[in-house]
Amino acid sequence: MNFDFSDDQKFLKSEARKFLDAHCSTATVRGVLDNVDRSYDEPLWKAVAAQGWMGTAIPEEHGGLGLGRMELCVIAEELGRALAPIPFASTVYGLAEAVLIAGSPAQKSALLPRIAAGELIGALATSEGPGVVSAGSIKASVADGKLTGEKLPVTDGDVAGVAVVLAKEAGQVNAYLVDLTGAGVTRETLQTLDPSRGAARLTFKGAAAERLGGAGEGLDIIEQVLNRMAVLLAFEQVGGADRALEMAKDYALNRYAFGRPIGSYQAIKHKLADMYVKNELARSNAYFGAWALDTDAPELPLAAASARVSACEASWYAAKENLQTHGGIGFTWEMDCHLFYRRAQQLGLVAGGAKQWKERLVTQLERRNAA
Amino acid sequence: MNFDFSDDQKFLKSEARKFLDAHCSTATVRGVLDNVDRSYDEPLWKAVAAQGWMGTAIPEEHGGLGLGRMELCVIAEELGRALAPIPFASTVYGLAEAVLIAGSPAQKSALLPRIAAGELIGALATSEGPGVVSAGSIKASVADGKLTGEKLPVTDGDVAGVAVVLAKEAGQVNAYLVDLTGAGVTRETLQTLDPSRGAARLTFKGAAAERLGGAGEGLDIIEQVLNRMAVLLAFEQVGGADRALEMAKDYALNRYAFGRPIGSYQAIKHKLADMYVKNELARSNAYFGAWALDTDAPELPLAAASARVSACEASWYAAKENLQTHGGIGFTWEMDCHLFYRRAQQLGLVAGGAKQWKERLVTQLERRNAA
Amino acid sequence: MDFNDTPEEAEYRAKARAWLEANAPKREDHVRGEEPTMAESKAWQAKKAAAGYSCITWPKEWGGPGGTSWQSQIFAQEEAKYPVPGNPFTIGLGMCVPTIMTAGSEADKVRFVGPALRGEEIWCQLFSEPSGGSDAAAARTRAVRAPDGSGDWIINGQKVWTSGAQYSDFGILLLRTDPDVPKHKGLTMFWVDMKDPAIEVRPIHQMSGGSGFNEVYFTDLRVKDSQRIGPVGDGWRVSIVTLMNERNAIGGGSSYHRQVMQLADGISTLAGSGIKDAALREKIADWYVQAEGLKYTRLRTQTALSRGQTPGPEASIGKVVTAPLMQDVANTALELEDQFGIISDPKYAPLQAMFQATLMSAPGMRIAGGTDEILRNIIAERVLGLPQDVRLDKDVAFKDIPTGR
Amino acid sequence: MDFNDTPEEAEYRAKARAWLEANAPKREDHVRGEEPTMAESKAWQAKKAAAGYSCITWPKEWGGPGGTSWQSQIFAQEEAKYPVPGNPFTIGLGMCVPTIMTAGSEADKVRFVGPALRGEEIWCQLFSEPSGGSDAAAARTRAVRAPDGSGDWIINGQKVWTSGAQYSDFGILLLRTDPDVPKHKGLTMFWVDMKDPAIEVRPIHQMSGGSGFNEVYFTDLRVKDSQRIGPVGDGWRVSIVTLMNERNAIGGGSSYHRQVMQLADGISTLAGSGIKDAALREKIADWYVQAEGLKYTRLRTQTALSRGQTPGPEASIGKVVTAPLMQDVANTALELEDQFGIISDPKYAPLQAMFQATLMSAPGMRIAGGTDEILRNIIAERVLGLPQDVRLDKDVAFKDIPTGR
Repeated sequence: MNFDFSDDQKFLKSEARKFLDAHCSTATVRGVLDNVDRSYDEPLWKAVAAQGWMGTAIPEEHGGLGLGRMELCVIAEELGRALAPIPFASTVYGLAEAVLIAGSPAQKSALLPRIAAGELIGALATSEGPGVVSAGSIKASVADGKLTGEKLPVTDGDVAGVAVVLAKEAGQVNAYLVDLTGAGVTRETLQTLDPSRGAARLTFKGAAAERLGGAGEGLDIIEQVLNRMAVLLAFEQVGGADRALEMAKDYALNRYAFGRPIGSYQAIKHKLADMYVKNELARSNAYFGAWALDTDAPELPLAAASARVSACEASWYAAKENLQTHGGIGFTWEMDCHLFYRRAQQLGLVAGGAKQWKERLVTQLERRNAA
Repeated sequence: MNFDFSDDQKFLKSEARKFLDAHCSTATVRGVLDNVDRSYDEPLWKAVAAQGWMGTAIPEEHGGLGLGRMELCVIAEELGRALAPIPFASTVYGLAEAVLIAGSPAQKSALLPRIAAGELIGALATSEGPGVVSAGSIKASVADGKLTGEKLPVTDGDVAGVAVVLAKEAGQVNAYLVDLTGAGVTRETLQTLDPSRGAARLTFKGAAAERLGGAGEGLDIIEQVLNRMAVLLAFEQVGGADRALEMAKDYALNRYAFGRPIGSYQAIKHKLADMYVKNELARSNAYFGAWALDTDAPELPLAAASARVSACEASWYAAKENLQTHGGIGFTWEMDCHLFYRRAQQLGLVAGGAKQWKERLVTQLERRNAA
Repeated sequence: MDFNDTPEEAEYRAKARAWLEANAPKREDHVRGEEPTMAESKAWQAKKAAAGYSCITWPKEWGGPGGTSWQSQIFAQEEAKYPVPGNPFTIGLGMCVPTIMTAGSEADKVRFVGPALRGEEIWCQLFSEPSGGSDAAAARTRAVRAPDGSGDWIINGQKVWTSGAQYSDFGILLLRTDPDVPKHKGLTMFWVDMKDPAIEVRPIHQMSGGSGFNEVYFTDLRVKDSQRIGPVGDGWRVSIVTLMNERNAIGGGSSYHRQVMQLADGISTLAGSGIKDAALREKIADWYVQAEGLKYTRLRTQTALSRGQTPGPEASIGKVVTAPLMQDVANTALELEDQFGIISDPKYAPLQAMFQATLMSAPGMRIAGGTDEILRNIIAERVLGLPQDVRLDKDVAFKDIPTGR
Repeated sequence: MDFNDTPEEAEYRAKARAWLEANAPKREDHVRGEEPTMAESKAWQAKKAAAGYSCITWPKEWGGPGGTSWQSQIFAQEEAKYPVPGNPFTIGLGMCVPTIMTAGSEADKVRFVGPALRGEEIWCQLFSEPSGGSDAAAARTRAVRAPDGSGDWIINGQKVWTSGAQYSDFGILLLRTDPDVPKHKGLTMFWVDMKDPAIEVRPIHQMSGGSGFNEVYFTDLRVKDSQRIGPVGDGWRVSIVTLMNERNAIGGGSSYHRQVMQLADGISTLAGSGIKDAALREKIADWYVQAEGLKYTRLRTQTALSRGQTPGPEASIGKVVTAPLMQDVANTALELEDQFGIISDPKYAPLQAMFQATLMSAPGMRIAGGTDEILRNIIAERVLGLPQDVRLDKDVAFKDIPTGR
């Protein structure tokens, strides 16, 4: 029994931390946030690719490093901590995992090496409107290999080369691989709560679509992808939440009111203690998720839901109460608090909100209790 | 426009306070709590009757004082504050209101004067098991004027002379008046969370039952009674919550830790501030309920639900955090904190829990939005 | 207890309605999307003042109609039904001018009250400073006597979070006149001409994108001693008047339940229709009773005022309830929108992205005019009579108080 | 990260299982409703000690088997599957005896460690006092030297909240030996014989009906100077050892989701089946992730221990999460039961009234072993390094500290 990362994994983590400290300051994040024409930081993306991170969990035969998903979790935590403004999640937890789960040998050979090399950005295009994605919410359709419809928001859809798109064909929901640079695809960049990450509205008019996985398996494939994403995003969320707590703590130690540090007042002390508790719980739940993900354990759906629910709670609380701890200055554009506040919402919604994951969690509990 | 009690009503309130200070200390409450053979304090009940309080809202023609229900709210707040261990709610907000709503002239003449005189204790017998009372939950049945079935918990059912009982006859849910001292009625005193108030399990085997109101009107009559009760109980809850806050404040001012009053620590200060805020909101919602009740306004169902939801929240928070403020001593039998903790649960459940009232509230909002 | 107007109130309401119908702008007057201008605001204020609908409770000697607080409330209810232009006068009429009326010189009262009432001059309030935070008494902006013996004062320093500084004519200013005595004792209040070139106003870029607040810099600003409000060293006492008005003025208590229900009606959750979701319904009920509770609490305050009583401290609970509630409402609404919640473009986001906008403004509400934490302290101390926090800065010369910088 | 046993762990588990199967009582041995006796507890402890299953991590020199923390964990997991008798030894073996092992005399170590390990002698801990509350260092129970020059001490005063005082053989006792120096400096630790007639134990009647705690009165209790644990005036430092063990020992993290789901399955709400109610389901998810989070946090601690590292402060979060959570679970379950929730008779209340019992015990959990508020302070100060609360009692002679009484 052993419930911690290995020494190698910890070394990877400390190297990732050093790398991102050097290449991804909050100035890097603001470079995307403040510039409507930029959806991600391209130099950072290339530098990350040079580290080989996109290929962490991609098998060596497809150009990856062939490490486990535990290693990907370690990297995810550091990316979340750095608020990295790059399409890593969409590409690596989204497109790559979808192809690994359901891709044909040809699809794997075509896409995975390009992802591992950092040459291909991916996206998941499932949502068409407010509310949960389900068979009923999908209007996009495919006929004769041509896709018609609209998807929004598609995170990183404005810069992705290939998207996994849910659409209907012959009454069934399928997943399709769509080349977004091809004919019949129109992209409109969307204004979102977190402009340091890109998102688009995609309109398809007869775009070429190649099925991923079997007929009628679309929702199931996406559910499997989301379970994996939930764990990896939980690490990003925990990374960000920990850094928000550090910010709040530093400010509380150095900011004085009424002649003493605001961190000496119980209102602030207990707020930060609560933040710490939520972060620790989220971290522990994420660790269990990492184990379930890495070993492809049958517990994965429950572990993923637990990791996500716990991480969403910690991430949102840390982001909003870090800002509150800063007082007026925290509400200014110049102070970094809002970067964490925005990202907490982005991460909390991109793989579906905590509300739907709570429902999934209890459904899993019911199944387990019935078994 | 005028949103406060009148001077007369305030005078009534201060008189009620004085009376209960003199006749209902927490020693009185403990006299019932500590004695399994006592379900209420009979001397207090008689003294309250001598004040005429049971007849406050009963018309003069039936032996009451014929005042408004606003006056009853004023008295309710003081009874709640004093944790009065008497069957006032069951009798006055329950039985009397049911008879006023649906009773025939004969039923009114038979029962209301006895209630006003304090000679008759009433009870509402609706529940048969865990969960919300509905047409589906009622198994008790009446045939040929004879009631068969079981009801529990029936608050004050161990001492009541007459109960309003929901039962089915010919597939319809009706309300019945049942003489609990008559043949075919067995009572078993129940062990409950608040032994300062009595409750019973009633078993009916061919007990005489007289219909109250029209056929099929049972649930509607009870709903009307519950709307009235909700407002009146909200005043009891606010009275208790205010006193719990006063207890907590007094203790926080006088108890020292680490060389200063615990009330000088923000953890306690902010807890008590939150208590105050919840109590004020509950009071304001109760006032609106009082107006709606007194004027029989069409807003009553919504106002009653608001008053109850707000009062349940305030009452529970004040009860539990008053105890917490007291620390270890608050957890002892000798300290009065648990009396409020117990009563908060009793009042919070006796007319149905906050959960069902939230559902009712939103249903009313939907109706209003649709109108 | 009576929710209906008394005959007198009904008469007042009818008159107010008739006047508004004759004088207020109508919906159709507005070109969609066009923001009302400052000139429109001033004109509307002047019209109201002339008709006795500005500062309704002010006595006649100050140019008010000497009305009751219910009349003020009734007019506000009726005015809210019209698309009247924005009101940049609130801070001046609610805080600055009352401060002058209470503590200013006779000459100042005569000079300033009338023009403010008629909307001719706009005021701002300059108390907060970057290093002060929740502690308004920690002002470090200095005023020293001019060396020429004129009695004039020279002002240097910086204020922050000043609403409306960019368009204000005058401001009231809390200054450190003596750093060698304890914090609360070395402050003095002044009024200043905001158009003086020694004053520089810089907008603050908020995280929500807006910039309603400013930083204000003073570089050798020279003011007359006659611009002093109250005695030298008495500034803290004077400022209490202003701040009490602020905390009562902010607050509110919006009820978003209707919009949330509208949103939920068209949205699916995993379990079915959003509006039928019990988790959401329970939250709606919780929000509703808080908003309603605040509404009726205000009416209780109003009643106390109308009876000539000092309102109870219940007036202070508005903001501490509303601000976190709005943040929770917004977050819940976005969770319901699920992935779509991230979209803040009003073209696509439900209800013109109102919940996304609320999410970004709510953090400011939890801070401006007293943080959640400070407001709880105020309730605990002023309402419940609990002890103040331990103060290490009480009997220390201001210059010797630790600042951590 | 690996949830499976290593081969060594698997071997240890198999042996423990075999031993337990051969030695532990079985379900069928128990007559329903019969409480295990103290004699049974002592016998079971002796059996475990003889087989090397008591105090598994203690080194051989103290009579332990010198095992690893995982072995300890594995044995506890396996033992929990059997209806073993209650364990009145936790406080002695977890707190009192480790205190003696750390700070006691060699003679005391030899005298006490073995019998405690074998369950022959039971210990209690006497720190809290009525006036002290959360402040264990505020002890006023006095120890003064006997006037006869023997070096003995005479003890007078009262302790409170002492678990197991009624059946304990010995106790460790924190006493005020010098009221003229600051609070933390005038304390000294002793062990005492709880059977001494100068000690009176009175059970505390709790609001939940139980009385697991006691008040303990000392009237001219005379003890030898050799019963002192550590130097005179060093009692606070010694007590830290004890208290750290207490805060790690309490905690837990029960997961009630299964029982709530069982309850909800059979209950109707206004909107339908309780188990399908989204409001309840979201709460179940919230509770579940907190309980699971604590479980895995403990495993992280265990891993750190097994690697010879000092466990992180995550060990301190158990109780601050669990106690309010249990109160909320109980209250929610009762609300779901609606009117019926008031019934606490196990004959009628669902699940033998477990939620009613939890409701009545939860307030005690939020207080015992450090209140919610004190635990947050501890996390803020010891884990996050935030400043201590302002202390007015620091450099003041104990007798001069304000007490408000």
